[in-house]
Amino acid sequence: MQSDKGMTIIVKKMTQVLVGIIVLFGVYIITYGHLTPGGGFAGGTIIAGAFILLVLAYGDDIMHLRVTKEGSSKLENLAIFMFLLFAIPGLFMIPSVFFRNYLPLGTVGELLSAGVIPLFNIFIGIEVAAALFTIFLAFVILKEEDK
Amino acid sequence: MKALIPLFVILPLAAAFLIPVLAGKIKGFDKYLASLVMLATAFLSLWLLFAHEAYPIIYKIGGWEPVNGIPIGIYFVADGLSVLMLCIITVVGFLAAFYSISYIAKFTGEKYFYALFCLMVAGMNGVVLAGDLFNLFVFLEISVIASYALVAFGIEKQELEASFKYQVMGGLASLLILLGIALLYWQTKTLNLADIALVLEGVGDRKFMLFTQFLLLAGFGLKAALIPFHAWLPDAHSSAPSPISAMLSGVLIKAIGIYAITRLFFNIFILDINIAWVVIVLGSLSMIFGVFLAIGQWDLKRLLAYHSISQMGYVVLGVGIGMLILARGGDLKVASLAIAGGLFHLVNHAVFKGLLFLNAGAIEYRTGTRQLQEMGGLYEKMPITSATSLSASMAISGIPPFNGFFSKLLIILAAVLGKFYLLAVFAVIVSIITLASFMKVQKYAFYGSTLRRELEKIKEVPFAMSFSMIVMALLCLVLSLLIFPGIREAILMPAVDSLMKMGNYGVEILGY
Amino acid sequence: MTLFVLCFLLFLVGLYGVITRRNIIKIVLGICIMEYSMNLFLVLVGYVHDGVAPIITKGSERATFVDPLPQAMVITVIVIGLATTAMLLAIAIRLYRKHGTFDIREINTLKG
Amino acid sequence: MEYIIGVLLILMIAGSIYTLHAGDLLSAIVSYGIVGFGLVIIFLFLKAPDLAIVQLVVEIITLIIMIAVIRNSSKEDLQESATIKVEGVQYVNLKQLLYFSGAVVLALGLMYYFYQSVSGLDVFGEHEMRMSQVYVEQGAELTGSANLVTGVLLDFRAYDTLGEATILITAVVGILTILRIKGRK
Repeated sequence: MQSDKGMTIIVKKMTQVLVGIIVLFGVYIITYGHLTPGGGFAGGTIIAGAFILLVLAYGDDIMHLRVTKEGSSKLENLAIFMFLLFAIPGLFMIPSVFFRNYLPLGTVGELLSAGVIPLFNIFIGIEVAAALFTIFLAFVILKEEDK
Repeated sequence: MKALIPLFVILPLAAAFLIPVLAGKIKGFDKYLASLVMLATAFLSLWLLFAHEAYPIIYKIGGWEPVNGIPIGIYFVADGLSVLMLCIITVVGFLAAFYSISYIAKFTGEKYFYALFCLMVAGMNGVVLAGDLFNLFVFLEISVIASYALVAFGIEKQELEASFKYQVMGGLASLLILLGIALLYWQTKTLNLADIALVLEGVGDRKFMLFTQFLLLAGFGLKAALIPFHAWLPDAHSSAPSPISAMLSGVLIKAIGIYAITRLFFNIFILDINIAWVVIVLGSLSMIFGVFLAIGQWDLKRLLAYHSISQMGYVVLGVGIGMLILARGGDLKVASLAIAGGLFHLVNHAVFKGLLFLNAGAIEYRTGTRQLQEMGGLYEKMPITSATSLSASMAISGIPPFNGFFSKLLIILAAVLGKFYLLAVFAVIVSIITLASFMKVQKYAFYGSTLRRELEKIKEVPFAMSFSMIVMALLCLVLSLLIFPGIREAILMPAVDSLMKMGNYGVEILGY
Repeated sequence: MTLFVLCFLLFLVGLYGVITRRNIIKIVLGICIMEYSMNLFLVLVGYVHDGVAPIITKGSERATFVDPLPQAMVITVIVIGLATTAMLLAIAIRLYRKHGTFDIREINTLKG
Repeated sequence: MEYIIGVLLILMIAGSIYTLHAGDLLSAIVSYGIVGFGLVIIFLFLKAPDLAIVQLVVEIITLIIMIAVIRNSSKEDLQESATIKVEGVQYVNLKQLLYFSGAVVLALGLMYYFYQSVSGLDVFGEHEMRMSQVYVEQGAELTGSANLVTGVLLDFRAYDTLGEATILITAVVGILTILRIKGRK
């Protein structure tokens, strides 16, 4: 699997080990966003960092990069649309209120608590991860095009 | 009716999120969805304007009731001024979106254009409806970042450089506004605009208020391109695609610059005489220098951009005179006349400046040039464009049947009644120079020398563009009806009253 | 009060950088430094002496908390800073493609 | 604790002055990164762990993008340096010195005016809350989230966060339009 693209073999081996852990840490930061410090923004950025590490370490041909850019741009728009969709149900309830927290709040400190907030956290996390990854890919593709 | 207020932000946002995803699948999806959403919000805002509920309409997002008198959630506040601004944003927005259906066909990346367009309109709607200071800043950032990218839409050398200059100046302005917000939070410990107004009444610290007001005036003045901060406007507005420069000149600098200045300085801060003088000086300087800079221009869109600065000077002058009279506790009738003149001119300028930029776009669409010398005798081949451009030119230079005359009349009348004779003389002189400048435009572009050889084969612009231009030209005429008391009371006066009631904006909203 | 004045000094250093530097990347760095000083200013405003981080754990039900509102504002301002910086860098790299230099003097083709 | 933050802040100011005067762009970006990490440490001192994480990670991503921009472009900076070499002898460039001292004087004046107008406000640390009094006392019960900052971000002011995420979307769509290959057909 020794291709000339990307960095040296040592970096590739380290990336294989680290990427899984980084993504896991990012998912932890997102899902426990309402219990421990962190949340959608921090976790999303960490996951984006993991994907960027993959692209940097292994490098990729331009066609594949373009496809992933389109895919992540669409994923990002869908994630933010879902975030908006979860804010709208409040409108249809009797005292129609935008951004109402309509799910049960549960007990403070447990994982399944704080109503809609964990869902918002997850969608914000996906959206931030896809957004930053798309930005990074846009820069890399522009650089690749000149070669 | 109150439940529909969030739709002003939800509809454009939902459209903006869906366009990049579904644009490839359904042909023409992005074009027609953008115009449809703009039309829907336009109907909504006109219904809100004519339904004429008791202003201000307060919508508590998230349903958070105030806890022992202190508001904890974010509020939508729709009073006379914000509904009037909403109508301008959505109506001019719909006409620009409809215009760009065929105009943007010459550019690549159409789906990005419509997504950014919807985001810009959503941002402006959010700013105008915001009842929370930090929320106003966030939605201001959305519309400004969208306009950065739209200015650089053609990726030519000039457009990139103009967008870079616009982004650096805009970034500085946003940071100044943010510093103002941080200082206000430090003083009043709250972000709700009405709550800030109430807490600031008790604060006697004049030195702090002056420092914060200068910061915010500098930040929002830079967004409204008043004279010392106007350097970015001619480059940005001339290198943007025409429907976007129509939106920028017609609506963006008003919804973000002038609306924020009037909302903060009339309703939130205690009116201060030297701040009012600064506003008047900024307004008259913009008015005078804008038109002198515009005379020497030969690039049509740069000429129109400089005229935007001078016409914005009129609006700021009218509002500034009203502010000074109120600060000095003078005759309320003259103050309301001045503010009515300022806001009326704001509405008119949105329409006729938008129309002028659309005409420039039509000429560029057919002849491919923006230089006045290279045009000539276009009225044979492009009758609709020349007719609408003639009406817009007459409107901007204030010739009676058109709306520009009446609003300038109100401002000059208020200046005379308020004993600012010098300002009234300046206003008249600038209006005459504007007339001269637009005579030059008409002569060179439409009625001048005979049609050049290679322009023989051009024909009128497609339906989408000519329809928007015709509707705007009709608006130029219809809006002059606003001068009559009957109609004026219904539309313009709620906006003027929302500014005139100054301090008790907070009392009305929080109800104590 | 010295911390606030120092933070304002950092703001002025960024402003000095944006106004005087001729290299586009340095102008972008100047704006980012001003963003940093604004983030710091907001958090300094919200600090309470011997306050605890605004997270309710078993021990800290009744502790005096630091103000969570400026912290929520700063998260928003950090992401706004990221968005504006990324846009500025995109324009910078395109300008470099067209002009071959980051120097603002060569790029100033527009008059007025 | 206030002194530690003061020292860190002075180091950050020194770092940012070096950033603006560095000869090589890469060292400018690296020293900008150091200023950012200094900010992360100050956030931890000011009891803002949420911000420390977000600032740290966003800082790293910004550095990656900046270095991606710098890597295949000019590294040197054509700025007039403060000293001119005339036949090998260092003379101080008077015009540059004039600008610099003018800037310092203006900065001192602005800071004095800032200090004057802000001296009446709450001192660092004595911050009696008004709007966030409710967030702190009833935040957990009303929103159910233990992390009050997330509670404020996603429930009390969730509309702000919608605006926030839209800003990131606008930036991404803006960058995709700016970085596309051809503008006009």
